[in-house]
Amino acid sequence: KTYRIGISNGFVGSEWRTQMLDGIREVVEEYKKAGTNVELVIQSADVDVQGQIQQIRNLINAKVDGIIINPNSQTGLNQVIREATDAGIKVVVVDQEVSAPTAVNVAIDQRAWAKDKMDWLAKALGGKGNVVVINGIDGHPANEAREAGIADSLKNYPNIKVLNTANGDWDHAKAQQVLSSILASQPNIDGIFTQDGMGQGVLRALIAAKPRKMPVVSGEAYVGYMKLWSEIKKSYPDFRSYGLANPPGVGASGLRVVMNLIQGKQLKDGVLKGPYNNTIYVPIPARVDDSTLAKTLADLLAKKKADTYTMDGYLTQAQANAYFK
Amino acid sequence: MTLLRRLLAQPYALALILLILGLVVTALFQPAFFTPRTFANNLRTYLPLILLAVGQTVVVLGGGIDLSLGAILTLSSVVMVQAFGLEPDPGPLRTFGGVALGLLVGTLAGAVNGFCVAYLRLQPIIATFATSFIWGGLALWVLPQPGGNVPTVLQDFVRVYFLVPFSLWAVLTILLAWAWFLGTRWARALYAVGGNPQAAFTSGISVERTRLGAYAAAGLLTGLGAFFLTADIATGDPLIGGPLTLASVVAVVIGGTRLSGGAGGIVGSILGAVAYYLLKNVVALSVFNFNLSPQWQTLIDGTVIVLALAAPGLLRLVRRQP
Amino acid sequence: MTPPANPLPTLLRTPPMIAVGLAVVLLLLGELVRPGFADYGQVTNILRIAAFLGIVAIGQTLVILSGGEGIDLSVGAVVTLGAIVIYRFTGGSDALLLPALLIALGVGFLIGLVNGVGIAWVKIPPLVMTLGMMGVVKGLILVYTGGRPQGATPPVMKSIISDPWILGIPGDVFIWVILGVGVTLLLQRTAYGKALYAIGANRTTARLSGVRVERMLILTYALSGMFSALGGFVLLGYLQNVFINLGDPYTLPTIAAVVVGGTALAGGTGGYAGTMAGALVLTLVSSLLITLGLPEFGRQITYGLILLVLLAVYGRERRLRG
Amino acid sequence: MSETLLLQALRVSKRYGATVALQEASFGLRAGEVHALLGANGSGKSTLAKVVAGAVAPDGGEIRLGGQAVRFRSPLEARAAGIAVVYQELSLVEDLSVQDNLWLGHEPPARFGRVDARAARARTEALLGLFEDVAGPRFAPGTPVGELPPDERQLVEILKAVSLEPRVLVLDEATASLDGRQVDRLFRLVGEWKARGWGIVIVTHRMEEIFRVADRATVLRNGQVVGEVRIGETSREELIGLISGEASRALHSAEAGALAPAWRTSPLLRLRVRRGRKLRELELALYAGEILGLGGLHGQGQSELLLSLFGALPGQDLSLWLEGQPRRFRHPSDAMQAGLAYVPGDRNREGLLAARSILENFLLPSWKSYHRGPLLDLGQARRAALEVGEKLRLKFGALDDRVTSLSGGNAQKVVLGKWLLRAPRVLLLDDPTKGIDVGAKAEFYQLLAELRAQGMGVVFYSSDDDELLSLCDRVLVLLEGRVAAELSHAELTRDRLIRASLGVKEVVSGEP
Ligand SMILES: Nc1ncnc2c1ncn2[C@@H]1O[C@H](COP(=O)(O)OP(=O)(O)OP(=O)(O)O)[C@@H](O)[C@H]1O
Ligand SMILES: Nc1ncnc2c1ncn2[C@@H]1O[C@H](COP(=O)(O)OP(=O)(O)OP(=O)(O)O)[C@@H](O)[C@H]1O
Ligand SMILES: [Mg+2]
Ligand SMILES: [Mg+2]
Repeated sequence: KTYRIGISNGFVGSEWRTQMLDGIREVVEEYKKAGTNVELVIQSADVDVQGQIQQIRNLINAKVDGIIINPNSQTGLNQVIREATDAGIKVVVVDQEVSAPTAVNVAIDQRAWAKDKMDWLAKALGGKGNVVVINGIDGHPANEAREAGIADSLKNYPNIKVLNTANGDWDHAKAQQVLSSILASQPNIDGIFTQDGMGQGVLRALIAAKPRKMPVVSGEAYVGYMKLWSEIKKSYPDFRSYGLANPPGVGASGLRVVMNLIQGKQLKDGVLKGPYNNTIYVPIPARVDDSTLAKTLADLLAKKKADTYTMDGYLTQAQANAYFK
Repeated sequence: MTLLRRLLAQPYALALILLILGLVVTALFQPAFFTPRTFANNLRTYLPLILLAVGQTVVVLGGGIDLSLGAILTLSSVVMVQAFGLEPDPGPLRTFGGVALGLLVGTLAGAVNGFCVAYLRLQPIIATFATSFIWGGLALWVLPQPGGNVPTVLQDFVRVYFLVPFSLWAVLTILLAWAWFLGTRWARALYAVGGNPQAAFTSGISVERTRLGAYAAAGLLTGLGAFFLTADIATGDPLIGGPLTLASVVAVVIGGTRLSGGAGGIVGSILGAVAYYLLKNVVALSVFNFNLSPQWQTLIDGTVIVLALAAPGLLRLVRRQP
Repeated sequence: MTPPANPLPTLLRTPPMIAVGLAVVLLLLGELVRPGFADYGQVTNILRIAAFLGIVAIGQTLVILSGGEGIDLSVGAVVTLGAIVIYRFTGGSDALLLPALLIALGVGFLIGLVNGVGIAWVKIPPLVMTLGMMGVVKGLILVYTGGRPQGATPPVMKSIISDPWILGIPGDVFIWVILGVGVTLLLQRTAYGKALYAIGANRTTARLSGVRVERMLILTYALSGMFSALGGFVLLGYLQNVFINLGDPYTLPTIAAVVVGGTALAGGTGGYAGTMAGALVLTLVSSLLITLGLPEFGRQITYGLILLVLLAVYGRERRLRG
Repeated sequence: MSETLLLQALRVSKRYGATVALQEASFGLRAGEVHALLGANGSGKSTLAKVVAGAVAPDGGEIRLGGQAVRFRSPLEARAAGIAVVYQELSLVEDLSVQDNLWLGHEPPARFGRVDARAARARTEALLGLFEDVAGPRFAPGTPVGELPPDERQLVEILKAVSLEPRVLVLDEATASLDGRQVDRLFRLVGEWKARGWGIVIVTHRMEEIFRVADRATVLRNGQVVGEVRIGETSREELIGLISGEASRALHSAEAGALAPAWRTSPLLRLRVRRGRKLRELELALYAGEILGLGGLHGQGQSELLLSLFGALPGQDLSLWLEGQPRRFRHPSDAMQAGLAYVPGDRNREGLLAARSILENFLLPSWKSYHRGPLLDLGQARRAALEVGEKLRLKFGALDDRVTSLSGGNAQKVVLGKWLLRAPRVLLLDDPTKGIDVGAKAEFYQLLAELRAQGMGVVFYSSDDDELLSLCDRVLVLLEGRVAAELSHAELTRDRLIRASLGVKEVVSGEP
């Protein structure tokens, strides 16, 4: 039997999304080698919520067995997801969590992810200092979860003072400009927390500002970021940074989960967590810090990864099976 | 034959053709599209844009444009969600009060836009761009992150059928209201103000009040759109409306309404909104039917939309040279 | 007729001067609330950020001056495309920068040319033509990059654009000023500029006085595309990095900058000096809002309100009653 | 005489910036009289009319209606008080039908906010009936106003005011684009309205019209009232003296037909139309040093003929020779390069860049000749503009002032002057003296004579028969897109002109 898996990707054009689709294709090949035929039906374009609803309806009409969605809204797709599951289609939502009760979300725990990063930053500052936070887009679920994670962490570090929180819209240019403005009027910044997709803008703003002492930056796990990071280390040897992967491989992990669901396996009790109790939190696969920077970067460059490549990883079949009875 | 000819002479002829084209191609690629359930579901998805496009049409007819309708939709939607509260059945007061409050907020936001344009005489494009920040900011303040709940009565309400799906009734109601409106003095004032504000002024029409009314009506229609959207997705999202703004302008233009005001109507915009979605869908379907790389979809999409927008002009070029 | 007794006050009352005055007030206000806001470093920083907006707004200024509801919503997408073309084509090689820049400018010019043809010949309203083109260009970018913008920034771009030339002022500010002088000369002291104002003021008169209106329009939109691509070049020098939505945040603010600078959206009056001042004012406002550390919703609402006030100060339309 | 006046304007003032449009201007209108407002261009007639109509807020002064002081905050209030105005700039919405335009703002109401379409229709037809036989077949309730020719639009505008059944009717140059028969009809109706007790204010520059309909006249000069006269007790000369402030001078100073017929040998410009918009088979030859008049009723193809000559109406089937060489003008700039110049009939819509300066309006067609290197030599351009301004006796503040700061007649001089900068060989004029006061007209005629003496060829359409009679060396009378008659200067009489216009065969001397 050939399994047909629909993919609804509501935004294209970032390396992250391309990596996500590549990961899914890799796992498809893996299934094929193991004798399970999987056919992908990809709907991938820059669309709004209505457009994505249409994409998913097309997949329902194409009578796929399962659908993997990277959603454009946390709540806007609930109705169409219900249509899909009513039609007997298994729906897995990756990267971000949706509230639809009949879907299974496969994502990293964004809140824990942000707490991990802020914890690292606080420790690197010895538990005290002035910090600037550059967030993504207000009102966006991942952003809200991450803000909560930051707050979780800061509860344990009362001497860390957040001087300013600004939004960089997950856009390097915006982040660079926003931070430039802050740097110009705030001379005493010890640390900077940034979400991913903005780290390079943050570093360039720092480079341009030429501070006497570089703040500690909790950054991102992109090749381009690591390049800049090692660059800065040349002139500021005690510059410290940290990158935590937000893996595009959640797509591939999602494929394994949806395949298991299609094959009739049942999730173990207690696997589903999260605000809507419908999320499988997959482990964060990779991180990089000052001690591992040189080697990590060398490895990635040896694989000819572009600046826009981010550190990645996805569930193995065994790991995926472990969620199921 | 004469009926056909008269139809083709209408400003919305093009939207109609595109719509039929979209339906035919969809029927070829995806017969399942026309099962009553899918069809009804799709119409419900289209309804918010249809309402926004109708609202945009009213503003455009009066010589303006409103780039904040998407933000108003969001604001109105999150206000409703917050008013409903979290219980699945909050009782009639909160349910209907919430809807009324959302509609009121939409209307007020539209009226503020109208005030800026009509009384402060700010240039519409840029003034409504500015107010879109205000409505968007307020929406974030009302509902900082997606969530909330919509009473089940309302969710069920937008899914009912009385022989035909609810959304069709909604559209029919709007068309009837429009037909009545066209016979009124306000309609003449609206078209006159859009066509030649100076002439309207010297004819004793209150240009300011007409413009204000147009914007407020657009706000109300957008509030209705917010209601349908909210009831459909059954929860709130403070970023949901944004992309609908420019789509509403595209729908209006495809529908044959003149962007500089004074000529056109909502029939075209309704057809235009549906045609807009159908065309996008046809492109999406072709991409996977012909195994094109998904990267092409955005390009083809964009090209199709440009051609649809160009079509009235091309048609005019052809018509003018006999 | 008696000549004005003292020419200085009238000069001070011109829109660019009002905007410059506003900029100074904002700067002082910032210094008052946040000491350090008016520091040399911060001022140069604001200048450089204003430079991007200002450079991208060159094309927007020309297009708006050309009248007929002229507007270019594709500037943001073309900025991105220009940056990506240079990024990919040079692959980081300084030697290839010049040809890459020329290619990028050429591509921008061509895209603008298509806009111009659609607007001048097919008579598509500029708003929707360029909106459609925005979609097409985004599609082109995706097809061109395959979803992975690979390449690198030539190191020399950093020294030209990001590094200070003299007095700690970065290169892009100088580039902006040079372009500003050039564009102002183009508008005030060339036959092109005179014809541009003429078609903006009255197309029929211009045509009957021998101006080739269609050609002028096509050329102007093409120039807008070219200047947008140039904006992409400068932005790339600052970011040294591309991504798919690079230019998007600039589209609507360029219009705001033009209007705040006193150029009427109706066309035919205004100039680039105003736009430069407008870009400065808008950048100052954003910067001030960031430094104040308001929550996002408050920032958005305040930005919207300030923009409205700026528009009310001198972006207003003529009264209907004399 | 303690008769209460129907309408009174008392010491009304209005300034636009530094310009004084009205300075304590007063006048009174009686019921059942036709009162003319006269004055040179920019003397404040339109502004006074607009103040009365509530369309312009005066800076000072008072309006009294039936002895009561009133304050109109909008045209709506003035209308409600029974004052209807036919504006100089038309106030019609082109996309709306004739009927919707007529009733705009005062539609007959039905229930639920709707318009009583049937009543509106019936009353529209009655109103259109007043002019039916002097208008074309498209002059009907359902026609979009944008599709009507200018004269019929003017009629709609008049009827729109009449539909209000006003007590006071103001006609601001309402006859400017009407032809003779339409004017006759209008004046007959004015007589009827007068008999019904309406007070009628009429603004016109045509002396002949004043003596036909007006009972009294108030003359404005520079915003001030300089005299009020009974028409029956005054003379043409006296009126002109009042208007211009000088003794009357010869109006038509070009000496038509004075040049030797030698120029007849080879035409400067020759045109043969086979078919075109509004034009049918037609031939035209223009000789150097000749003023060729185009006559006929309104809208017989005169404007189209001029536009065709100037390359501004593409898609016509015609051939054109300039000095014997076949030419093809695809765009006005082609014609311009070949030495033609065109002064349009509607200066606000086709002749001026309202938002730009006097300088830029002057130089629009000739910027390219002021290049010094890559940039323009503004100094040289300025000098050239000043020179032409002086030659035309232009009254202006500074070259950099907006062209809208000029009064109508002076603006018209700019429209003409911009072509003089290019020293054209052929001048095409589409009713260039419309709405220009007598003094300015005289200057214009003088200029025309000078240009002719320099060997320029002029094609001149005028809606004013007097101009054709006194200025032209030859007149082609157009009728339905054809030349109905060619009248040489010697043959030109008013009678012949009118007969030819109406298509009365007997005097036809040219080939149709
Ligand atoms: N908007 C304006 N700005 C500046 N000056 C103006 C404006 N409107 C009118 N004027 C000036 O006011 C004066 C009176 O103008 P008005 O148009 O009332 O005269 P008019 O008698 O109607 O002239 P015409 O014979 O041309 O119709 C003129 O000098 C004119 O230049
Ligand atoms: N209601 C109004 N609101 C704003 N501006 C007005 C109004 N009425 C007139 N104006 C201005 O005043 C100027 C002068 O117009 P007006 O009607 O007095 O005659 P004119 O154009 O000077 O004379 P003519 O048309 O006879 O040459 C107009 O161009 C316009 O700019
Ligand atoms: Mg006048
Ligand atoms: Mg006037």
